[in-house]
Amino acid sequence: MGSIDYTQELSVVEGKPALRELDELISKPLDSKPDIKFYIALAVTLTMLTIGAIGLTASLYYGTGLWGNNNPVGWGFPIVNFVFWIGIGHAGTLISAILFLFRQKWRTGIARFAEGMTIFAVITAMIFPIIHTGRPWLAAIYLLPYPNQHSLWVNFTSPLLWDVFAVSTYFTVSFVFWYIGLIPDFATLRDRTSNKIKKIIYSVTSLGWRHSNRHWQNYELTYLILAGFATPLVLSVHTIVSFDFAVAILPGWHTTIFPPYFVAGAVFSGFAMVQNVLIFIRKIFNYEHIITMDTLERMNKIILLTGMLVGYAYSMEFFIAWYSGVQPEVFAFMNRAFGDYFWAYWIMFSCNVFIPQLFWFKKVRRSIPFMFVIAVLVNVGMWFERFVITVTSLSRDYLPSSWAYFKPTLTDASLLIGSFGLFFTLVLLFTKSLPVISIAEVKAVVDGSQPKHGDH
Amino acid sequence: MKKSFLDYTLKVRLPITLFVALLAFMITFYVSRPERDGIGYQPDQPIAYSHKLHAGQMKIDCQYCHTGVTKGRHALVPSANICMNCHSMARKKQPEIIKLTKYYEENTPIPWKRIHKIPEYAYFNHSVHVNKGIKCETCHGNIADMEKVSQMKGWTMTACLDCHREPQQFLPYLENVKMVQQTVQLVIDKR
Amino acid sequence: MSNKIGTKNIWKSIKEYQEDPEVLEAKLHEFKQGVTDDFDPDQQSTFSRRKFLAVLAASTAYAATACTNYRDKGEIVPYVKRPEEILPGKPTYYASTFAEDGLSYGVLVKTREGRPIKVEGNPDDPINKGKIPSRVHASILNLYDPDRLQSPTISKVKSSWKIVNEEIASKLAEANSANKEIAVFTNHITSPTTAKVLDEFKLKFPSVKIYTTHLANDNNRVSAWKKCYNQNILPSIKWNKAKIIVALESDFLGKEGNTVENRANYALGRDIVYTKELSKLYSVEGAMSLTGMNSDIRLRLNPQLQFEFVLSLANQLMQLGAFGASELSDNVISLIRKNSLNNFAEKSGLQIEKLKLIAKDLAENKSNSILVAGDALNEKVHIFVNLLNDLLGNNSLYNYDHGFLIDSEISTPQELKSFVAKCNDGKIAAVINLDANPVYELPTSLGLSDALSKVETIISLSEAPNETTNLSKYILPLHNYLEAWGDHKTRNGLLTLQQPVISPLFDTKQKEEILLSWINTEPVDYHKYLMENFKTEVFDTNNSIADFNTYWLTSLHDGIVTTSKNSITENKFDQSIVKDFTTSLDGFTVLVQNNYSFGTGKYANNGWLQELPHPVTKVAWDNFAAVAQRTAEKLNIVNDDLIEISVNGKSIKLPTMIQPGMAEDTIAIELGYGRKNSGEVANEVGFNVNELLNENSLSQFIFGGATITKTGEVYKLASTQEHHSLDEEFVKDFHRIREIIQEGTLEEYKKNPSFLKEHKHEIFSITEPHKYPNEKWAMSIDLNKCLGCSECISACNVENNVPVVGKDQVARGREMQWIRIDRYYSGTPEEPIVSAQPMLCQHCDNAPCENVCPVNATNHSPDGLNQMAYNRCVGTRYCSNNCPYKVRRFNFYNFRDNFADSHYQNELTDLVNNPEVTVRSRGVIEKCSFCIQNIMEVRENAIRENRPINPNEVKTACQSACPTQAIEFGDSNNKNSYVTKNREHELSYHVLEELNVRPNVTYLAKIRNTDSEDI
Amino acid sequence: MSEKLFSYTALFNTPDEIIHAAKAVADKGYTKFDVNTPYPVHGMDSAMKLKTSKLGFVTLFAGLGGAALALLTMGWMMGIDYPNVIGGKPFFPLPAFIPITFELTVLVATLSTVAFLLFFFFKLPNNRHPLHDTNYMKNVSSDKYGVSIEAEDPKFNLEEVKSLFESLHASVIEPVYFDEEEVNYKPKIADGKFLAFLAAVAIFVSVSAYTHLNYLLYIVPFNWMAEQGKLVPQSTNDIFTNGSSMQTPVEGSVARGFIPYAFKDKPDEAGKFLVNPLIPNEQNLAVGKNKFNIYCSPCHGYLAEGDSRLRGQFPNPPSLHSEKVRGWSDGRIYHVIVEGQNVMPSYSSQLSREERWAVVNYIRVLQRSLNAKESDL
Repeated sequence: MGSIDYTQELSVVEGKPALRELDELISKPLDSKPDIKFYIALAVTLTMLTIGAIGLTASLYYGTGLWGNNNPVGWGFPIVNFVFWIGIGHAGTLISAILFLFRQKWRTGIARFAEGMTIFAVITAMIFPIIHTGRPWLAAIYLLPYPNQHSLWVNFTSPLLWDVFAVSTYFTVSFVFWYIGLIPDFATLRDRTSNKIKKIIYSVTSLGWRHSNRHWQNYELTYLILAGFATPLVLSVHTIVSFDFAVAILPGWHTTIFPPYFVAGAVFSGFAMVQNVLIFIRKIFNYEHIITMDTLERMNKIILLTGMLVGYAYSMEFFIAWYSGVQPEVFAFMNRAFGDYFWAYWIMFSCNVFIPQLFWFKKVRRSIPFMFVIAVLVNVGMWFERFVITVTSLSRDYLPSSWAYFKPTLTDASLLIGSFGLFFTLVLLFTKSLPVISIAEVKAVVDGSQPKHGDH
Repeated sequence: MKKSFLDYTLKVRLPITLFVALLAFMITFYVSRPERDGIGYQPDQPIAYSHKLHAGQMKIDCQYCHTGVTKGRHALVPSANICMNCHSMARKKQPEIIKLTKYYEENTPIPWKRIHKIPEYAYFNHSVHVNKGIKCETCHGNIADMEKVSQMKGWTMTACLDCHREPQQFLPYLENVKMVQQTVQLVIDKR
Repeated sequence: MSNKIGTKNIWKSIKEYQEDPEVLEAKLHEFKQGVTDDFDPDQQSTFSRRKFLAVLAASTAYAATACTNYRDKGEIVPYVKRPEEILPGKPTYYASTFAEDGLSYGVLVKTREGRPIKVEGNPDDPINKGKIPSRVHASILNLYDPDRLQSPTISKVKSSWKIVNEEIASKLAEANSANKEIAVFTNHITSPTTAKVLDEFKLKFPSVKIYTTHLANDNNRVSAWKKCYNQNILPSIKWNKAKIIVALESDFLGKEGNTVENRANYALGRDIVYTKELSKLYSVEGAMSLTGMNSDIRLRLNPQLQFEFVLSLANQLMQLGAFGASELSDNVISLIRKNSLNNFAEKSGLQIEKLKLIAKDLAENKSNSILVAGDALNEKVHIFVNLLNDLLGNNSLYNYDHGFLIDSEISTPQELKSFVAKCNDGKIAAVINLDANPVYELPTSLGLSDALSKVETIISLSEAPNETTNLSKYILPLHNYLEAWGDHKTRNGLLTLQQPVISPLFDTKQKEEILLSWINTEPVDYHKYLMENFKTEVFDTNNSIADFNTYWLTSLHDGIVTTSKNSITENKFDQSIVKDFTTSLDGFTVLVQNNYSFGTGKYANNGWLQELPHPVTKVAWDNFAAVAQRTAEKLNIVNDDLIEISVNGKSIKLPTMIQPGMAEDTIAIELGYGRKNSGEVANEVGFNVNELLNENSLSQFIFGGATITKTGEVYKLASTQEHHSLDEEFVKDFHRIREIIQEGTLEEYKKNPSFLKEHKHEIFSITEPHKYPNEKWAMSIDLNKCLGCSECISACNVENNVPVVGKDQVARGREMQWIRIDRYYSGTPEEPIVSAQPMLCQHCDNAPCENVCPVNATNHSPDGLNQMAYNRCVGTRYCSNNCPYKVRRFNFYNFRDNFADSHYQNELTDLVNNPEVTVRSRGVIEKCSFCIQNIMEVRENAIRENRPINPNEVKTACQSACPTQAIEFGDSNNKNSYVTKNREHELSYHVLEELNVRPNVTYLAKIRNTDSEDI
Repeated sequence: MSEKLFSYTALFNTPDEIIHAAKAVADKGYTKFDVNTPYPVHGMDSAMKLKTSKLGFVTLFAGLGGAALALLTMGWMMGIDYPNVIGGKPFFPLPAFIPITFELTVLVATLSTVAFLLFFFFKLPNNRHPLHDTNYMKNVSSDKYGVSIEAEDPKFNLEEVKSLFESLHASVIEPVYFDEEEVNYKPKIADGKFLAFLAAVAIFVSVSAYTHLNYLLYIVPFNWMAEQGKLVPQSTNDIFTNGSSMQTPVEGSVARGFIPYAFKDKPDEAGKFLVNPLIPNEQNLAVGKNKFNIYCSPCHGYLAEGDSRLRGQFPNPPSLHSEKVRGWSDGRIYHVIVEGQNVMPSYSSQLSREERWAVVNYIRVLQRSLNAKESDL
């Protein structure tokens, strides 16, 4: 312990690479042909995606009956997956917006990547609310308040409709945020490339950016404004997703603690996922000095913190249920821990609360294999958290007569696998088509990249 | 490629193209709407029956043939025996009447082409409307002037709602028409 | 053909229509050529032909839509000559009769445009008063069953009536001249005209011998009655007058006798809204029955001990001075003296207090109580019970008004055995199955199917394929009862008439017409034959002032005629017939009964009935061996374990169902399952228990000395309700803790009528509630009257086009019934207290489902209904999640397409759908609509007649079907409605009141007539 | 390279140099100059003497607009345009509107800010800028820091600028020229190819919109439940031989409330035994009049005088005011309605039983009106 001196800001990028070297390094994956490992990885993710596509096609053709959902358990895997992926999406905006507002410079190495993962996770997530409906072909249009020949509007009191707005806003804003950040990098790429077609593409995407400091001024302000908006937005999105449950009257759902609890959980799982992927990226593309061990350690600390927040929420739920004295409420929580789905609950609890405690040890925090396994388990645990909330509460609600046990089917599993396939396919394609690290931002934090006298 | 051309494409041509696409969609949408709503559908009928002659000139009441209109949900196309009330004698030699007689004598129902239809998930009851004094023409147009019947008005849910929301405007001949916006829910998209 | 009615109007047209040779020919094949071929079950290969056709039809429709003008809305085909009684779009009703197993129910068939769409009870029926059991509700599906036999076949090859009749006539003539026996198998013949036809048949062919089979019969009761009183009339019982009812292994509310009548009369004695005097029902039984479920005090007793029990009871009653020894003959006294209640209590392990209470109540309520023995019990028990009733003066509760006619008898085992022997000896020339299914209905051990294989000429007259048609050379398809003429006489002094409501759908014939065509060479019109018989039998004896034609038409119109009654001879009870008998209690006792939904299996090929949950266990699509918890522990078996039950060398395998309240070492099994060759729905559903029955005694339903072995296999039962073990503290008594079920004892209620409301406090809303200025529809359900019989479910299924989903989907918890009967247990697994509660959409004012629907597909109507716009629904299922009552149903598949490879997805079964109700597609939520179509019809009529709506005018399907009038529906804004009255009753409550969703279904708390407080 | 000079540029190697240079250039009073750096260099705003950005106002107003738009739209849709009772909630459930209001505020504010930034503040896309594709741009895009003073600057003087840059120790100093081709590029609005492209787009959009809206949306699965597996009246059906969903009752069957007419071919008995169940009153006379005018008047005339409106196509019936008809009992007239008479057909399928009696009553009134008894006068 004690090797980090907190009184002084550490260099974010290890060593002092020349700026041109950074260009080379970051754009290397874009300029070189993918190697065999990439194709193998892509083959794996595409296979997963195909499995999901087959499951989806079957579900569309035969009906939602192919899933395990039944009468009390109206929502099963698709909604669990939706909440899970939306949660994954939270780390990106958190890193890029909230850490930006807190002036955490260590975010620069991972911000672009995390934002990309946000967008892919949200894309993956957005599929589920649509396909989980009985008539997806209509859901896609009926959920929008457009003037129609029935003169009907949507129901703005439904949390599902709030989701439509929240998730689409979140996607749009994240995307814009991401794109704004990419513009200077596109310009750099444009000026580096000798390929004519790439040149045209980068010209279009960079919109003719010329690194003008008259632009940088407004650009930075916009970035700040966007970060300012993205911060409450990211909190609102999972809050609203939690409203899907909290606004319902079901015992175990109807809980005021859900919004903060969901947000903490989302950050938790998002960080774990980003950390997982970064471990590979920094190795494969030799970014160890940009995505440093310090950065990873900091992420692990956040995982530890949010894990404890989540653990607090779990305990508080129990306390409040007991304190309320409402029998169905007390039962709902007892049932989670000791009912038919106790296994899911204890997987969730141990993966989310107990296992991250290992991060108290610095050695664990700085050990790649350890942190990888822990982060994977965190995501397993967080998936089960959504499962516990959704399925356990539904399977045993008010009337004992309508209770039933939910058993997932192969189709359910295929859609879950497919969602991972889609996400990782997008991630893989992203690493080969766009700079996974913000060139301009990294340059700005390399030692000696800012004036020394520093009049601010 | 010239960079100016690139800029020009991005700044001018792209927006124009998008605008043109939007405009094309809007125009298509509005122009094709009546067709979508069934307005103007005028199929050939197996027997060239003229409402203009019967209802217009001879002033035979609609209910003479459409007997169900005050009694139930369906207005009913007349059974051939109602035609034969008169055409057992009247104009027996006319080719169309010969066709009619043939159907009647062979005991084959006349396969009229359906013009007006609301989807089966919607509920509309003729008798409720007619017994409240609403005239046939309000929805069907002036049938008594039609040689060959065609649909005159769109029968979308919006059309129902329009009248239920502002009955005074659509049913000026009725006194004491109340705002019936709420009752429209009873009618549309239910069951 | 009859031409008396007229020459100038529609009747004449129909006559012309029917006489036109071309039309006649066409009528012979009511289906157009080619259409029927699709449904020929024999031609189905293993690859489902039906599914293929459904897909084909769908793709053709798709292609057709895609290729034609989308504005083409098809054709309108009006009538050529519209009959006066049919106004398209409006229902027309016909009075008719449904008869089965010696019972008949007057029905009103609701037809639309000449097609029957629903069967309702005939309110003019003096016995059933407009109520019918679920199998009659569901019988409409049998008419449109694609598995029906559709044309005559010879050796399974399609033939024509002409050829078939000629061949059979020659065979019969041959047999007749050779004087070889022609065996005719039939079920109970309740029709006097059919009986007359059979008599004629016997006259023509003297070698005819008639065998009557009846699987689950009441022969013990009937023969006991005959022995006791020597009467041919069995009285019904005035349940409503009884203060004390003691049911001995008798399920008179569930499946014995005319349950509809029993339930209605029983409920009259439990009408808490109007009286605080309730009857008290004791049930002493081994199996958990519907009656036991509803009893105030229930005792578990091995059915083999019933005789000892009644003897001990008699002993106690005598001690209490309910009757004197002088009233008894010596043999009876000695029998009674041998037993005492104390000894019996010791032997059976029953609580002596409870036993004494029975005796005390019986003694105190002489001539106001009734003991009733179950069909399964031995004749000797019945005799003794009759004696006890006689001694207690309870015979005043016997209702001889329209008593049951019990003159027909089923064939004896000896007759049947000799038939089998004759078959084996080749002495039988021909076997005619007259709408009977002996191969299935008779004990398998009789060896009938082997015997029949030795008979060359087997002629089966049947509506649907079954085990016997499978062995038959000639298969002659019969009309469904909705296509046929008939008359039925099951009750003294009543004749019910049956008239066809649709022309035959297939190339079928009336069974009497077939017999007559063998008797006479000329075809006979049975309609005319029936009329003639009616004229001589009824009209001529009734001294009516009207002419025959009017009288006949009026009788047909009413569906029911009172006729002269058989006189009843008052006979003294002959006590010498009371005999002792002993039973051994070795091993396990097996109790076999018919099942609740389709009795003995004749109507097993009916998805609605198969899917109707068992009222006690809630299991659908199977029968099972019900055992007590302790017995299961002893045998080391759990639910769904396949066990082998062996009795007298016969054995069957059945899945286990641990049933609270079963007597120890007793196994209850239901008949009617395990059908083979009887259609896609019924085939191989459940297990055939007939293999266990005794070929030496057709009325033995209790078997002692059975052995049980665990096979180690598992067979999954599908149930609509999860089984929560009673002793699992975790979830015990939730229905009471959460006040889903509210109950009290009579004593408590009398002491403090508002005992329910005392701990309640007012619930308020933070916003102003919406106003409903006109009608506001609401329902009330009286749990005192609700017996849990599930007939409402059946009626609702038919009325609201509820699809059949099949066993696998039920097992997944996806059944679609809009109303369900929730059954809750409290107490111990040994002595459970059972509560039943119909649960349907509560139409809450503050409906939680509405808030969460993103597309506004469900919202409130101005008359207070929670309405569902199916076509707006995208199927998020959020509403279902947020419904605290879980009454919303989701179409996970197109269930008509999904079940048994689109068994219900064909043009024929479409005919069963109510045209006024949307046939829901895949992916939408549906739920109870409070029969909005009926509300709209009443509203339409009120507008036409320019009058306000009567608050009690609208009837929902469940309400009209409820035999006990437990359900009331009406306008809660109106003080004059029954609903308002019940809502304001002190026992009224809402389920989950504290959620403040303000349901519009009010329940009346159940009051139990018990002295103990431990309910 | 005889082109027009755009600007003079200088490249520097370190951030400190560029800050210094920017300050120097700004201090010299140049206004049309720019500093290009690969990333935002701290302190450059003040070094360049740039004014504070106004972008924040755009965000503020767009955000407020978004919030107002959301609230007003939702309020109008749920409270005014189509109020529905949903879960017993009021027609303007404000708490339920808050999430969407927030989302739309953020969405509108962000999009407007970015759009304003890129298209109004920066006037992007701008690829034709002369700085592009110069050595200068290649360097500032990667690792160098550059200053460029435009020739258009009022203070611009080639030599002064050069010496300024030299005095600042710029590593590279070079001029940037306008590209003649780019400057002279004149966009053709009415370019034939583009117009053709536009036409193609319009046609494509139009055709696909039409096929979707008017065609594809009418086939499965979109049309589910518009046609259902049930038989509606007057529809065709393949099951039955008559091809219709409607069947006639079986001969001899009696429907509830429809006991067949007992006096078929017995007019006199009908006259004798049939009793009019309706006592004439205002209500049933109104029904009678209505039905008479609908069903009888085409031949009999509105006053039953036999004045047909059928233009002689059908034999005119005799007046109903004749002695004979007046002498008939109600039952006898009823019989004619049921059975017809001579060429008059039966009206039993058009008039219900009660309506027939109402018509009889009305005929009585008509007869009375022309042949009033003295007591009526």
